[in-house]
Amino acid sequence: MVHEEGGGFMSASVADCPAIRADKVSVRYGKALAFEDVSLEVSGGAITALVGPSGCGKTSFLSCINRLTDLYEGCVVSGQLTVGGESVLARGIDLLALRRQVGMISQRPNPFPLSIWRNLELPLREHGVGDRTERQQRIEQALRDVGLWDEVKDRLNRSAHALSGGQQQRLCIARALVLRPRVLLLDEPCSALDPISSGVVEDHVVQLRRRCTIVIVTHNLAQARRIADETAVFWTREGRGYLLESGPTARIFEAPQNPVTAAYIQGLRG
Amino acid sequence: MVHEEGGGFMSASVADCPAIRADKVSVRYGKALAFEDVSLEVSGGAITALVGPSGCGKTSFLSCINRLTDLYEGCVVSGQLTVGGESVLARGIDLLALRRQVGMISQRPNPFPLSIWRNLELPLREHGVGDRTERQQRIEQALRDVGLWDEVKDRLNRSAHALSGGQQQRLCIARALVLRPRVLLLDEPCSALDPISSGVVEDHVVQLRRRCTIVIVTHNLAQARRIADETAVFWTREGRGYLLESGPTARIFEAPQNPVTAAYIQGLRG
Amino acid sequence: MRERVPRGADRLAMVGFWAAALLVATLFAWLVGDVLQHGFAHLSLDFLTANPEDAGREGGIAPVIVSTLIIVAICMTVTVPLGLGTALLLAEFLPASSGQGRFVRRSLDVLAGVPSVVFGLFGNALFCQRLGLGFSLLSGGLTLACMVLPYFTRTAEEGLRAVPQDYRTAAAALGLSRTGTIAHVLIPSAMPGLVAGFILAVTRSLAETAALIFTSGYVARMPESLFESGRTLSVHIYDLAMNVSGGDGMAYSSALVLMVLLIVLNRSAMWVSRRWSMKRVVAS
Amino acid sequence: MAVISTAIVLLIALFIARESFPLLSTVSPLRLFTDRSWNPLEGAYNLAPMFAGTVLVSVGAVLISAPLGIASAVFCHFYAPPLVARGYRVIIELLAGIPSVVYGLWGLMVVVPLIGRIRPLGASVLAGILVLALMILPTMVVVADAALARVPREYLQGAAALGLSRWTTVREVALPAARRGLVTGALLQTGRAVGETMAVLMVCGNVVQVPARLTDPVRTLTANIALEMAYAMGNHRAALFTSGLMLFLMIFVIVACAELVGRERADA
Amino acid sequence: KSEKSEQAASKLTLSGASTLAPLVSEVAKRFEKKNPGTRVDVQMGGSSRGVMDARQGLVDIGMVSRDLKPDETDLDAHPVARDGICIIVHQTNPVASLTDEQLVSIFTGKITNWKDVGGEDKPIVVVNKAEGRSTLDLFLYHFKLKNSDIKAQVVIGDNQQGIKTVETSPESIGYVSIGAAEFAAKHGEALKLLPMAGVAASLENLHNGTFPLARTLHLVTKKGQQNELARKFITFAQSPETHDLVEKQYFIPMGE
Ligand SMILES: Nc1ncnc2c1ncn2[C@@H]1O[C@H](COP(=O)(O)OP(=O)(O)OP(=O)(O)O)[C@@H](O)[C@H]1O
Ligand SMILES: Nc1ncnc2c1ncn2[C@@H]1O[C@H](COP(=O)(O)OP(=O)(O)OP(=O)(O)O)[C@@H](O)[C@H]1O
Ligand SMILES: [Mg+2]
Ligand SMILES: [Mg+2]
Ligand SMILES: O=P([O-])([O-])[O-]
Repeated sequence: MVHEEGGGFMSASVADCPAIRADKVSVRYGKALAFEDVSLEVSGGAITALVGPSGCGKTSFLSCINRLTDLYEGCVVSGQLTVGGESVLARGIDLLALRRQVGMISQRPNPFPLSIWRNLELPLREHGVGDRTERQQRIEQALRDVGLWDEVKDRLNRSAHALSGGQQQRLCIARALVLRPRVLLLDEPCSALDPISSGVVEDHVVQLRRRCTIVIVTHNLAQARRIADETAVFWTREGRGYLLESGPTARIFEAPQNPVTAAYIQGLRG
Repeated sequence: MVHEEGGGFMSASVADCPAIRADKVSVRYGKALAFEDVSLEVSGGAITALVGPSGCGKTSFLSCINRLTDLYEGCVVSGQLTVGGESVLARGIDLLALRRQVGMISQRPNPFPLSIWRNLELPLREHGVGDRTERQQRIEQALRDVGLWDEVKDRLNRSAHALSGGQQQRLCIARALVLRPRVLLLDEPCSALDPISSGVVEDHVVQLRRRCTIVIVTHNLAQARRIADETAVFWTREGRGYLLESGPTARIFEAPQNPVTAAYIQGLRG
Repeated sequence: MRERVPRGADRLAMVGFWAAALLVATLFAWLVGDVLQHGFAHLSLDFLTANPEDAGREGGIAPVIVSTLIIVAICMTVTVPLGLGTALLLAEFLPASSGQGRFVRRSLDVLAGVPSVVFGLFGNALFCQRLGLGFSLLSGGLTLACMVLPYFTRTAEEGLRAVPQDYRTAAAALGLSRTGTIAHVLIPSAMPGLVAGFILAVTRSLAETAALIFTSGYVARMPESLFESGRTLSVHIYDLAMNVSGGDGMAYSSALVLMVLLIVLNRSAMWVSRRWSMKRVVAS
Repeated sequence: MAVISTAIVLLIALFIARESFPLLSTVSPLRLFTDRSWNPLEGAYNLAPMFAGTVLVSVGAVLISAPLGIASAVFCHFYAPPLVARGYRVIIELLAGIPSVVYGLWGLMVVVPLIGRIRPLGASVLAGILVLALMILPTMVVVADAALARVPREYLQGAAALGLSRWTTVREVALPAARRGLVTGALLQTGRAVGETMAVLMVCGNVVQVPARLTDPVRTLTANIALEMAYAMGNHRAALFTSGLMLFLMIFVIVACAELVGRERADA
Repeated sequence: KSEKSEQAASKLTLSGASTLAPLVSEVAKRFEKKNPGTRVDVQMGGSSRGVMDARQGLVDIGMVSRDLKPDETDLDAHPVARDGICIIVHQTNPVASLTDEQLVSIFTGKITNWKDVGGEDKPIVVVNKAEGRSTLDLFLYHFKLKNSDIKAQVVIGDNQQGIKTVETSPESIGYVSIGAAEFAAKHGEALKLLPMAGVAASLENLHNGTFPLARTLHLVTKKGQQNELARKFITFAQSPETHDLVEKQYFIPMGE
């Protein structure tokens, strides 16, 4: 993956969007296996939804892709995982570059204990993006993209922790977007959001299609069906996660191969 | 409100379920008004859904009912609020008894940094509930109620923080249920849950109807429609929340009086 | 995704932090190397089990070790409950901005800066004379407790303050009593801070000289009760190094013993705290 | 409970005041700054040079060891491999537990001669600053280490997910989140620096003068007390307690200032 | 209650000069052995503490490393040992002796370079004792100086600090207890003892009374105090039975 300083984000094309390939990837925390032997192809520039019951390893799988698993002591990832053809699990790779290219939004909103503005400015400065005005533009744009601009524009200097749960989550999404990553990992981005904000975020994710490879964990099967090009269903057996089935969203929802998938899709409410 | 030690939980009747009455309740954090003049009646033993955009004060409203607002420095609640006819906002009320009767599940899962088992045992012990065996039974029951028993029965002694996001949330729900409260406040309980767990929790909430007064904040309008007897729609104007409309769920969804409500209900996706 | 050598500021910072650590480690090695070099000569089992002879130039330090342990034990038995109580008051019961809280905190910070000689003279006036305890292990332990109180209290307070608000919210929502919340949720969560405070307090009390000369005294006899005078290791080291010609070698050996004692005490404190908070974690 | 800690402070203040009363009742406090010298046996009680000495030595020591201490704590948390970090923590604990006489001895035998090569004799402000800095370092490290350990893991996750470099994570996320603990550590450390006696006494030279150079000897207020208390009688003794009183006031001012600074920061 | 007073009767407490504390501790140990059931606690804290505590009756006996002052007539002094002070310089210092005039000039800052007294071209570092110390008093008294006349580059407290300061600094000159200095020089420390007025600084010369700078170490008691055990202890401490202990601590026994 090459740094792409030049060229606007919105002008990026599918060709720039790296594909992700997982080959027999397993994750264990200490002795406990979180999931086992997941082999999955995520097409560049497409939206891939990960669905499955709680605790089956979706978050853990996302964390492998940007190597956030490094942060857990005793967490071991095995197998092969490539992003844009380059191995992610190899030792000594440039983690910062990887993580700049692969944005992630985690399940629990985690804004820094800084002001709203500083939360967004920090990653830009860090990666040496643009000058003052460009940064300002990018920040405003990102806040608009998640529908937060109007709500916070008067209190950009206040602590991000005085925001409501939903506002915090949208701030975190904006913080990831501001870097214009090539791959975006979203861990239940809408779960803390009301339908309006959820709609705003969802629309934005759809707009990013073809500009960005997107992997989204969602418990909202309807949402997966609405926006995902491909869907992967994780399942769990005796406390270990595994990949049950994956393929084009339409096929998964209309003609699931696995009876368990079928039952899961059936159970779909709402 | 009277302590009701005798009589099983499931044998409780509507008569035991306190109604909640809010009369011109406002909450401010320091100088900023979170919401203003909310007057709302919540029927005893019914399920009432609170819906509305992010930041309109739903969480703040729930926090008034069990006086969790006390924990925020500078947070002031004004107006009248009664639970089962007794004023909640009065000074010098027995907060522990109130909070024992009024269970709450917050938006972000917040298990204690203790073992899974200890998380559930702690409230029981603290309130001097039952003997060892009874506590054991209650804990197992609560875990089954949220569909967590099978997943964690082998690692009850492990830290609750090593659970996945959804598992943590279900643990928190179980922790509230284990005390068998008379009023249950749920702040987006299912937002972190997959459809299966979400279904389990939802079913359980429905089962509690008539045994427990339930107020549930949800961003899932379909869910509100499915389970709530009554629905209250909060809205926000210039950063201040207010109550837009409230009434029987069917009326709100089918014949909203306010055009804003109508638009909101329309925007309902999935 | 080529191998990334940290650039610019990041790299500089990394070099800086390693350099800082190396610098400290080198100075430490130098200092301790000196102690080891001079200290090993006299170290033997006898040294640990015998009484000092000829003003400490000969013999061992058995009574000195015993007195030291007793005084530190007295000091910590007073400091931990008192300090924990004060820390809880500051962190949990008084609002951060309250005048009382500020007053107490300020008192503690001032206390941390009072020279140990003054503590010694004060302890002598209060405990030895006013309270009639005389030169005794008890006077010494109590004086030390006054001295290390701010270290333990302030560190424990910070530990408590850093406990996520979420836990307090959850505990309040469950209607847990204040005591229950503190005992079962806050204290286990604040353990790193408490242990840090404990370590600071123990090390400080072990290393103290001036405050003890005037309170627990100079007598190097094996103590038989808490009301007897007893010499601690650091007083012994001070005497040998500053007051007894030819005492240097024994002073270094005693310093060596002191350091080993320190590690043992701190490690066991950590071990106990871990056991204790594990017990909270492991059920019923 | 808190009453006790406050009571101890008040008692100590009272005690010092009572003991220095014989002097203050006969000698005007102004003379503590204007007398021609410090020769209490000849009735001259100028404490000003020692006041300056205390300020110089402790400020110097804190300026060196606070950054070094924070750096050490950061090193343990973010840079050192786990095993190295563990070893490093043991080093720090040991440093904290070495009695000040041993620091003094080491300073006298190693640091002072080193400085003596630049300019005889070596017992000087600089020696005091260096030895004291090493000595108070552990207080800072232990408190900062605990403060960093409490930085919520979510912040670190967030920072990692954004590809923030280690240094940025430390500077922008971890250190601000641990600020309260760092300030507490610095305060305790300053207290220790001001109050330290034995080591300073052994390496500073103890000449009562306002030093013109870093290699000049000085006497601090604490060294003054420790050096002379054992042989002082009458007004001499009271004058030494007056040094203590002055020290007490000085710490009080430092603490109050630190609080003011802290509050202003919080407002901003 | 009688038991308690009995215990009190068999217990002695002493406090005072650090110079004396190690010696008296050893004497106390032997005294305890000789009189089973008695306990003698020796505390340190300086001559002034010894005087004050004895005066206030906080201790039975005080230890004082100087002669009693004119305003201390309420105390009885019982000499137990003698000590002297001598001038020390670094071993490498070529200066072999200094006259009293030279010493005064050096200590008062009139001579500041070793070459002016026959040494190398090096600045002189004057090591003085802290105000109130009895060695200082003796030194000042002998040379008829005031402390404010002395221009010191280093001020020290205890003897050992003086020895360590001088042995690490080739330019320095100081004065400490003879016994301590002799011990250090004999045990290979880089120290040289200068003769005073032509008399070599040694315990021997101190013993035979030729060395001019001597002081007496005392045990003091309150006048009119009637404590049998204290009297017994003082007699014991002055008796030949303890002379070996006195010599072992590098002092000169009294009364020979
Ligand atoms: N602790 C706090 N301090 C200051 N302001 C706060 C605090 N908590 C909430 N607010 C503000 O009060 C308003 C209402 O917040 P609240 O959390 O009640 O919203 P909500 O309806 O629960 O939103 P969401 O659906 O996003 O959780 C918001 O504008 C929020 O920024
Ligand atoms: N830090 C950790 N330490 C130990 N075990 C962990 C840790 N994090 C997760 N696990 C375990 O690994 C398994 C997979 O967890 P993961 O968080 O990936 O699930 P998930 O699919 O994201 O679930 P959810 O939908 O509830 O968020 C679970 O059994 C969980 O208990
Ligand atoms: Mg997850
Ligand atoms: Mg909310
Ligand atoms: O009184 P001194 O023996 O220490 O000079």
